[in-house]
Amino acid sequence: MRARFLGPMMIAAAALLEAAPAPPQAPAQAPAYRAPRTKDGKPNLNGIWQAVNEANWDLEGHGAAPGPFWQLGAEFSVPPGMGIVEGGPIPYKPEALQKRKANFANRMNLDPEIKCYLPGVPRAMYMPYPFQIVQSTDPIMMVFEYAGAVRTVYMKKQPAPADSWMGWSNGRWEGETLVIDTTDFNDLSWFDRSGNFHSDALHVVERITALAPNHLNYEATIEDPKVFTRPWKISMPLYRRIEKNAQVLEFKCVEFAEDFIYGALRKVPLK
Amino acid sequence: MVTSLVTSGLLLAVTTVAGQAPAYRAPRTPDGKPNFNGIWQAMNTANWDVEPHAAGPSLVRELGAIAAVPGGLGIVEGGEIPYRPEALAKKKENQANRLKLDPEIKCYLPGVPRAMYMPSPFQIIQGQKHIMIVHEFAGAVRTIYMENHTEAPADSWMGWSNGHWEGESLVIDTKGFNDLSWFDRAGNFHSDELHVVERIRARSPETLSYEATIEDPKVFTRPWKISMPLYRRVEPNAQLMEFRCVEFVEDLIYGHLRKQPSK
Amino acid sequence: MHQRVLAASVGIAALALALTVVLLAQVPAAAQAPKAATPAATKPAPATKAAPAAKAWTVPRTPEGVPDLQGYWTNNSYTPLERPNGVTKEFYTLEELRQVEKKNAEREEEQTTPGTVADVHYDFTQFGLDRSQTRLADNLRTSVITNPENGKLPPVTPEGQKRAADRAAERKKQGAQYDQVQNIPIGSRCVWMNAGPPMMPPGYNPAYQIVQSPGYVTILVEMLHETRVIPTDGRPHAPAGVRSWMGDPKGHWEGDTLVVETTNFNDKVAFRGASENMKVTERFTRTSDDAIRYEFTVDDPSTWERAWKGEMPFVKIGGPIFEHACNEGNYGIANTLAGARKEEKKAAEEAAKKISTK
Amino acid sequence: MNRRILAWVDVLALVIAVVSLAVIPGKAQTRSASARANNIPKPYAPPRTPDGQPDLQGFWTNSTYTPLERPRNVTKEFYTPAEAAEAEKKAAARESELTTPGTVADVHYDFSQFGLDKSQATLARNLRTSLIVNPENGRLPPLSAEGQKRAAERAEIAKRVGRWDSAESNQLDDRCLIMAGAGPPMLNAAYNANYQIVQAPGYVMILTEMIHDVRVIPLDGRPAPHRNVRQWMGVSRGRWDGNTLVVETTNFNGKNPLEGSSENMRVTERFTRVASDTIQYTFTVEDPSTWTRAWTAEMPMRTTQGPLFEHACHEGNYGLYNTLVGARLEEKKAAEAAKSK
Repeated sequence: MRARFLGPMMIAAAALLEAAPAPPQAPAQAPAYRAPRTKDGKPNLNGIWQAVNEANWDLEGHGAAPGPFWQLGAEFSVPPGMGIVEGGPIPYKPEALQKRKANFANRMNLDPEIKCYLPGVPRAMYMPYPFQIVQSTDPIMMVFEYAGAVRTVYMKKQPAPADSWMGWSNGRWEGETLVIDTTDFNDLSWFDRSGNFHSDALHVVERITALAPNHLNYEATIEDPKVFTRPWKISMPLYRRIEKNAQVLEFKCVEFAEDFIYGALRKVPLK
Repeated sequence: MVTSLVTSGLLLAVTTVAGQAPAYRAPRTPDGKPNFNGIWQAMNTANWDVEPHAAGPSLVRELGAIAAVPGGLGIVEGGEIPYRPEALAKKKENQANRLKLDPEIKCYLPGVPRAMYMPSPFQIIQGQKHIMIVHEFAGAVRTIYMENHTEAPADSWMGWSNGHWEGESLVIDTKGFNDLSWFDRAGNFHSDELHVVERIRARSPETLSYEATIEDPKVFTRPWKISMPLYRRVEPNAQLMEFRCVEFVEDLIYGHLRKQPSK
Repeated sequence: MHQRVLAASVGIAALALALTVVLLAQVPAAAQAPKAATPAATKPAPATKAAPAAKAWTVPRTPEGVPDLQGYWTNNSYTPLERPNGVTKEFYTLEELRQVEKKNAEREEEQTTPGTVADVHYDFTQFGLDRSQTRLADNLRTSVITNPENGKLPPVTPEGQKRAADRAAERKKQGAQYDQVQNIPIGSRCVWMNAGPPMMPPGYNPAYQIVQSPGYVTILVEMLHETRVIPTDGRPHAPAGVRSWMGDPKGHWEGDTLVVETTNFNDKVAFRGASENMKVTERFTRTSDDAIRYEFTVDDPSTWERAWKGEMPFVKIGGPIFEHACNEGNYGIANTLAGARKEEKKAAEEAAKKISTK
Repeated sequence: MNRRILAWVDVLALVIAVVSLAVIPGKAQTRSASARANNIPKPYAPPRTPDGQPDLQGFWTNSTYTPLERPRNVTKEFYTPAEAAEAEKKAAARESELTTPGTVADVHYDFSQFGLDKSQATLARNLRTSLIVNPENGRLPPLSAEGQKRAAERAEIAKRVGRWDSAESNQLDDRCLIMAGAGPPMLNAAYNANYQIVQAPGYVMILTEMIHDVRVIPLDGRPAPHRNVRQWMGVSRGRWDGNTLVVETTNFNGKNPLEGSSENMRVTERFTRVASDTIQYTFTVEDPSTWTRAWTAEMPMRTTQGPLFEHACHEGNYGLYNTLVGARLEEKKAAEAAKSK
């Protein structure tokens, strides 16, 4: 299982490292990238990172499509994406697939992103906004531009006090890889704008490995026996924002969502 | 004053450092040119506004946070575009009427340099005589003529591009624009006298540095410059996909002419 | 086809059209010379007329060593996809071909003269829309289809027939052609002009530019500035959910032939009634400095009882290809729709008048 | 303040956060004896992070009953420990009154039950009679003419717009946009005044419990961004001055004014770890378009126990919704009553 995922990853690593196109070499022989180290000897994942893909529209492979709001025309149409789900469609249980379809049909009312709600995991990782990894020995923080969301990854295991949007994350190092085990989600966040969803039984195991100085490989195994028939996996690269002045800015979107949420309750209705 | 001193000091420092750092030498194509082949994408908020800007709401209430404007540090060197006063007024009018006027909404060709920082990928296809830049957005295409440079036969959205190599840099000189495209969703614009000189060079195997000098005496008081990195899409299955958006904008453009008006 | 020309591009687009065609009309003199030889070159090897292997021609190569297909090409032709009824042979003689060309050119030219056809809006000749003004990729074949051997499409399966009926019913349900933009032919809407695959010649501007870079062959289609970026590195097709008008092309070299297999079409392409399961396999072989042999196979068991094949030449033309900003200058749609609304209003008013005068 | 609390029903998050905080480390309590020494840094060598920065990491609180401005009737700079304890007791009693129905106009929450009493969590005790140390009278400097004019304009707008007319006319904290004291400067939240500091090479991150507001402060000397880039919390730039973290913040959007400040405000904060359980936090506010002179305040931050739990304020903001529904209902009722008269 694991070896299968290492294959493409290493090919990519080799391609990134070498100036010339990578020679057709067996993946297993490619030297794995060794990340620079923090002073306490761990792979240094500090930096501002961002996904560059279309997963926030739909995790699964999809063609271009008109957006759910025609008034914005091409600006808000669905850009096509190859998908980040490995090996076929998301294995929904039949009744869950029904709910996913209902979510999609009502996405302009239900998608938590419209309301500026916390994005949950793994969605936070591929929103079209940067996030910063602030890596101390313990904890490792992830600070997201979207909605100012935050994740605290406890490197000394701690139990979750209660369910939450971003879940409760315990991390550990496995060689070059930061492994994050996240549980105790509520059932309110979605995976994307297409209504892909989960229950409060969601369990996400993420593996983050540096591929090159400016790239991380991100994989997550998603398990939720209430919604899916089996665990499934996503993978994608994350890109370091390399502008000299790169910075996670403030996107306090509550303000931008209030008329959507509360507009009907205005004393003087909006036109 | 203090700020500007600090800033210029910093710029100096940066320049010095850049000058001393050994320049990256790109891998070569079989015919010996820097190899820029690949799928690239900008990762910034310039398509919202090339100038520095704060986060702000969407013009469309129904979209809540999903289409709100993320803040950005801007890609214009020095921060602001040197508009002529009357042009600045037009820019503001554009911005206020963006939902009606922005060519992006109508799936019109994005023009240059906007095509380079749309939030969708483009592919560089490097032939010997021609370098093609194929954009996912609206399927826009640019042909960079690397030999037999000529004047533009007529004005167009994407302009007429002549290119040449200067060491590690691909320099593209583009003129022959019409006056219909915009630089971003903030209504920054140009006239048909737009002249864009782009310089693209590799800064690492997976990143390019992109600069463009923008000149348009009808609209700006002086030439100005933008710069940003471009990122190689490194997924093993990265490919340019079809975003044929005309179909998605027809109700917007022609909906009022339906026999049965759309609700 | 005719409607498309009428409805599309009346303003700026027309200028672009005019320009491109003028540019294309400047066929390099050298390219003109081997005209007579060209048709023969496209004939299959077992044909009675021997292929002119007279002088040893070697295929040019790109710096990375694959056959060089680069340059400007056209597949401009009067040869129909299906063999006309009444024609029984596979090839015309050269004299017969010239006759066919002449007849077709005259028919096109008629459209230029007001009064000859119902609705002349463009002067075909002036705007260079006559195919005969551009270089023709001469083809002695009586049909593009080479297999089935009768030069006709194979029989449509029951599923294919049902789909065609469903599609027709759906179109009918949507109302008349000018009721809403969605009812207007897709080409007039600047959405899709059958750029392929398979790459059939459009009504005008059948111009292509091929550019090669390591691991890719890219074909720029003048009409609608379509670009087919074809990777040749052996990667698999996109996931099944990824659907598009041009499909997902994946190429490889077989000897000196570029083979491109395309799947993942959307169900709106409906090439000759095909389903989204259509698979098109194309073969590009450079046969001389001046020509590429283009063969294709269309495989869609849910539409046709068997796969079918076609073949045509691409020949060299002068460049460059100019921007075809179709949507951007598409005044035709708004004008046509506004006209339809106006006529309805007029008709309603007249009806009302009639009633009141009764 | 009171209203603000009313508007929230995201009780669960609050409860959990405060319960976990209520476990006060014993150590923090014992140091208050030497509290007068708050502003006399003893030669204390702070621990270092692996990359050599003074280590400020951990969970901190600046929860206090000490007011920003010195009360009118107080003239001295410091209380005696006995006086401080008395002031604290009085303030705590005032808070717990909120618990008993009928004692204040509108009790919705049980303060004690939900752990909203400051006295239930760690207090960063302080003998000062005000947080402001300069001006020496412990009070804000006089408003400049421009500042007065702006204050008048704001009051005028507030008069015109009903507080419950729309979501936007509610207070920022009722809207879960930003807490009044979120800063910078980081003033003391009414409850959950908790922070987590995490350091990485080149950065200091400060997570505020309330609305999970985060400050990621770069230490590499980069300049502030262009003036068009405006943020609620401004843009912060940090540097080490010896063992002191100095953070300068500009580029505010001016929509969350600190005591009437403008968007031109510049805040300079100084964080010095003066003991294993104490960070001395000092800040100076400069804003000539509001005040006739700069002013400075000071307070300790004390260690508290983690973790910080997700404060999903907006996501559970039933209060705002219910308040607006209530306002519309009352208007309807009033209109009907007027009609029937």
